[in-house]
Amino acid sequence: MTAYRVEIRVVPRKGILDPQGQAVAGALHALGFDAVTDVRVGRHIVLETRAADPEGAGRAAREMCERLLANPVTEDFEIEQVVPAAT
Amino acid sequence: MTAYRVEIRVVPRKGILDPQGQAVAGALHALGFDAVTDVRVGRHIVLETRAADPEGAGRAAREMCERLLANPVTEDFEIEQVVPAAT
Amino acid sequence: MSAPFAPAASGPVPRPGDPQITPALVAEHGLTPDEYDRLVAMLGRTPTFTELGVVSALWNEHCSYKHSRPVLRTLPTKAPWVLQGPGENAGVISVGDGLAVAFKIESHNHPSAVEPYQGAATGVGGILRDVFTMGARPIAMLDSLRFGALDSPRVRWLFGGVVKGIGDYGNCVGIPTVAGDVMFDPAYEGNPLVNAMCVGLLHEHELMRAVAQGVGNPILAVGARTGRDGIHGASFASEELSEASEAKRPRVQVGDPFTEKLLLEASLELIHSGHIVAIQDMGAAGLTSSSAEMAARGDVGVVIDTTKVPQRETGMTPYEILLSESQERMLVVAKKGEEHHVVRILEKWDLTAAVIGEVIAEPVYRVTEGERVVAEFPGTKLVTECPVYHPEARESDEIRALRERDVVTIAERAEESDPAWTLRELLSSPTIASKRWIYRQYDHMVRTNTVIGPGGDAAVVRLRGTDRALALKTDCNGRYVYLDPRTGGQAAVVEAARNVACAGGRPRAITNNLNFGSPKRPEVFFQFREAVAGMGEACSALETPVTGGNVSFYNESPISSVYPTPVVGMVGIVESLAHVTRATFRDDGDAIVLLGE
Amino acid sequence: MKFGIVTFPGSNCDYDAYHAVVDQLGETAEYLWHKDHDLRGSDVVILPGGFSYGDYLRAGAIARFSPIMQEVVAHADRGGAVLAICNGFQIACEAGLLPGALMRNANLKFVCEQRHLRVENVNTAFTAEYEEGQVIRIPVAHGEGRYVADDDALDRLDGEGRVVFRYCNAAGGTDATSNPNQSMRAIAGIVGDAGNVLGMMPHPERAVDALLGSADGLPLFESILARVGA
Ligand SMILES: Nc1ncnc2c1ncn2[C@@H]1O[C@H](COP(=O)(O)OP(=O)(O)O)[C@@H](O)[C@H]1O
Repeated sequence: MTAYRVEIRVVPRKGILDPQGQAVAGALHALGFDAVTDVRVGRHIVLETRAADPEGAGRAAREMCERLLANPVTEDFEIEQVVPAAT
Repeated sequence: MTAYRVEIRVVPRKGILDPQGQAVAGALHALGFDAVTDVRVGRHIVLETRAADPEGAGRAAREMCERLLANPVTEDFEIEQVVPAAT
Repeated sequence: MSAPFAPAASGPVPRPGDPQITPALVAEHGLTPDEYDRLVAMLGRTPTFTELGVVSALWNEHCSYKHSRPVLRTLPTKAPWVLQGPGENAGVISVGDGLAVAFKIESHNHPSAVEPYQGAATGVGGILRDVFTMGARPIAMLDSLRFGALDSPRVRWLFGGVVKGIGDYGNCVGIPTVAGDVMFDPAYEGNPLVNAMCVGLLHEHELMRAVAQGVGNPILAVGARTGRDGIHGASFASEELSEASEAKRPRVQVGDPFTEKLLLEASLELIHSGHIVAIQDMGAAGLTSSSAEMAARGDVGVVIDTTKVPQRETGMTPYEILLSESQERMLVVAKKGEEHHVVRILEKWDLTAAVIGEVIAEPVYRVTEGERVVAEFPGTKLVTECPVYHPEARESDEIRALRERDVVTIAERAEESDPAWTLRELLSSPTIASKRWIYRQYDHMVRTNTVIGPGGDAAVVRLRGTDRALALKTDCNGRYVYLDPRTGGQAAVVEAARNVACAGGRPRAITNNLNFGSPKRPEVFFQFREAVAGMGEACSALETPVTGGNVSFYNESPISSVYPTPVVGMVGIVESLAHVTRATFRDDGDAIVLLGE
Repeated sequence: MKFGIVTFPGSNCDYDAYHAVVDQLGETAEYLWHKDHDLRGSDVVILPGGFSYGDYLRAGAIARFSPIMQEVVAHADRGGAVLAICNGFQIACEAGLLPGALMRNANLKFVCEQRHLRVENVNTAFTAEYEEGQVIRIPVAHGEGRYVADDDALDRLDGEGRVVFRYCNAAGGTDATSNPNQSMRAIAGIVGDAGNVLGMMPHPERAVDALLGSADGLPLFESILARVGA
C-alpha cells in the first residue's frame, strides 16, 4: 500500500444558477477586473488515501464522489490527478 | 484580446483547522473508505477572462486571488491552468 | 494513573532547542523588566522558556485585568438574587421557581479586525462555552457592534463578515440571536468592536463552578484536538528562533460550530451525570489559563503532562500546547475512578477526552513533557501574584472644552428648518435605520421561545413551563461616554433598563464589556474610571448588580481611537407573559401618548 | 399517536418539534438517536431542522448515511408518514426520499423571518385541514433552501399535484420579494410520489403558538393526526 494524494473538483452543473460565481464576478468587476466574463465556483477536494496503485486510488475516489462528494442532481465531478503523497 | 479560461484552486492553508475536511473524512470512514487519511476541502474557481496572451490572463488571475478570491489569512491559492476558452 | 504523575524528581530544566531567556525575548512576551523581576523572585531562579510563555499569557491584560481590577472592585455586585458574581466563567442570578440564568458578555474586537468572519464566529463560540460550563443551557445570544462609517468598502467588508460570522456560528449551534445594538461612527473605523453576550438557563442546583478540587482527581482535555492556532499575540517572527517563522506566527483560529454543538450537549450531559467536579473553557491562553485558574480557585496543586494532550499537528512543543487557542476545547476535573464515564459520554457525541493530569496535594502548578518537568510554579501564586497597576487618570482638556461648548451656538444647516428633511436624514442614517439587514441573517426563533425578537426594544424570551420570560438588551452610546464619561456610563445602564422596562421586564442584573483605548494614556484611564463609576451609580440606583463582564483595552489603531464604549448587557424578568409589550402601533384609534419630560 | 424525532449530530430543531407535538398537540413524542436502528414504534417520523454534520460539504449529504436513515427509508417505503423540515428536507432529498436538491439561497445569505405560503394541494395527509389556496404565515430560517430540479422533475411534481406549498406574498400572489431564496417555481414544500413524505423548508413547528407570532402550522399537524391516525 502506498499513500496517494487525489485531487478532485466538483463543479455546479452547467445551466444551474451559480449565485456564488455571479457574486464573485460582480465583485471582480467592482475591483476593476472588467475583462472577466464569467465565473463559476465549485469545490476542490484533496484526499490522502492509501492504495495498491494509482489506479486503485483513482477508482476509490470515483466511488467516493458518486456516493458522497458530489450530488448528481446539481454537480459534476472530475478526478484531476492522482499522485504519490509527499508524506 | 483573446478569451481564456483560468482554473484556480483555493485550499485551506496547512495547519489551519478545516472542519469541513474533518467532517468529510469522518463520513468517508463511516462509509467504509478506511484508507483515507486526510481530506481538505477548498474551492475550485473557473474564470473566463479576455487578455492579450495567456501570461496576461494568469497575471490578472493571480492579482484577483490576492485581492479577493483567496483569504490570505487562512487560504493558499494556485493557478492551475490557463487555456484558450472553448468557443 | 499514579506512575505518570509521580512527584517530580527535580525542578524544571530548559528543553533542548528552547531559546535563551534574554531581555529581548522577555520584551517580546510583553513583560516589563519589573514584571520579569517579579517572576524571578517568585521562582527564586531564571524561568524556562515554557514558564516565560505561561506567565506572559497569564499576566497579560486579557487574563489578569492588571490595569482594571481595582476600578472594577468598586462596582456593586450583590443582591439577594445573585447566585454567582464576578470571578467565574459567567454570572448567575436566580429567576424564581428554582430556575437561574447564567449570562456574560465578551469581546472579540482584535480578531474581528483582522479576520472578521472567523474573529466574530470564535467570539460567539467562546461566550457560549463560558455559559454552558456553568451548567446552563444557552437560550439566547445578543451582539453589540461598533463600526466605522459604512461608505468605506473596507468597513462594509468587515461589517458583512462579522455579521455573517456571528450568524453562521449561532445559527449552526441552534441558539437564537435575539437582540443587540449597532452604531456606525468614524471613531471605530480602524478598530471595530464586536461584543457577544450569551444567556443560559439552569436549575439552581445544577450550578457548576470551575474550581479544581479533590487530590487524585484526574484532569481531562475534552473536545477538539489541539493545534498551533492563535499561539499568543507576543510575536515570534524574529529570526533568532531557528524553526521556520511561518510556524511561529500566531495563526488565526477557525471556529467549528458543529463541534461546539456536540461539545455543548456533551458538557451538559457530563455536568448532569455527576461524574465531574469542575469544567472550564480553554479560551484565551488555552490550557494554561484554564488549568491555572481552576487550580487557584480551588487552592490546590495540579500536574499536567503535555504529551497526553490530543494533538492535531505533529511536533508541538509544551510551550505551543500550553498556549494554543484552538477552539471548542474544555478542561474537566473528573471524580477519581470515574474518568471512563467521561470518555464514554464524549464518545457518544463523537468527541475525544483524554486524561492529561491530576489534582495533587503538593501546592505547585507543574507541567511535564513525559518525565521531564518543563514548568513549575509555587502554589497558586501564578494567578494571585499577578501585578496590579494604578495608572494615572487625567481628563483631556480638549474633550472638556467640547463638553462645555454651548450646543445652541452650533450653526444649523439651512435644510434643518424642514422637519421632513431632518426626519428623512435621521431615519436614513445607518445607526438609526432598521437593523433588519443584520438580524434577518440570525436565526432568532430557534428553540421556539422568542416572544419578541429583534426589531423592537428589548427581546423577550419565554421561560418554558412558567408564565414568565426574560427581557434582554445590550446598549451603550459611546459618544455620550466620550463627552462625559460618568454620565455616559450611567446612560448606558439606563438605556438598557428603559428598553427592558418597555418590553415589560424588571431589570435584574447586568454584565458589561468595557471597550476602551490604552489604559496607559491618562485621558483614557480617566474615561475608564469615570465611566465605571457612572455605571456603578446607575446599577446601585436601579438595583441591577454587575455579575461579570469583560475589559477590552488597547482599542486603538493608527486611523482612529474608539469612543470609550462600556457596553451594558442587561437581563430583566417579565413576571407574566401578559405584561409583554411590543414597540409597535397596534390598532386604529389607539391613542399615542408621549411620556417623560 | 407517536412521533419519532430524529436527532442527528447538529440537529437543533428536534427540541422545537418535540414541544410542538407534546405541548401543543398533546401527543407523544420520542427522540430517535442517529446511531440507532430503532424507530421505537413511531407512527410519524420527523426529520428536524438544524445543521446535521455542520452542513459541511452539502446540507444533508452526510446525515443521510446515518444508521437511523435506513429505518426511516424503510418506514417511508411501507407508507409511513415522514415530515422533513428544513435540514430534514435537505436530508430527505439527499437520501432520495424526495426528488431535487436544495442549494444556497440566491443572495447567499441566511434568511430568518415569517413568510407567506400558499397551500397548493389540500388532498395530502399533511394539508387536509387547510383550504385550497389558503395563504399561511410560517417562518423560514435557512441558508440553503433554493429548491432545484430539472424541468422533467418539476413538470412531474406540478402535474401530480405534489407541490404542496409555494412562497407567495400576503395576497397569495408573487412579486419581486415573495420568493426568499429563488427556489424554482417558488417551491417551498413537496410530497414524495406516494404522498407520505413531506419535505418543506419553512418551519411549521415554529408556528404552533400565536404568542410566538403564528399558529398557522397547527393545521399541518392536525392533518397528520386526522389522516395518519385514521
Ligand atoms: N447587532 C444586532 N444584532 C441583533 N439585533 C440587533 C442588532 N442591532 C440592533 N438590533 C435590534 O434592532 C432593534 C433596534 O436596536 P437599537 O437601535 O439598539 O434600538 P434602540 O436604540 O431604539 O433601543 C432592537 O430590537 C435590537 O435588538
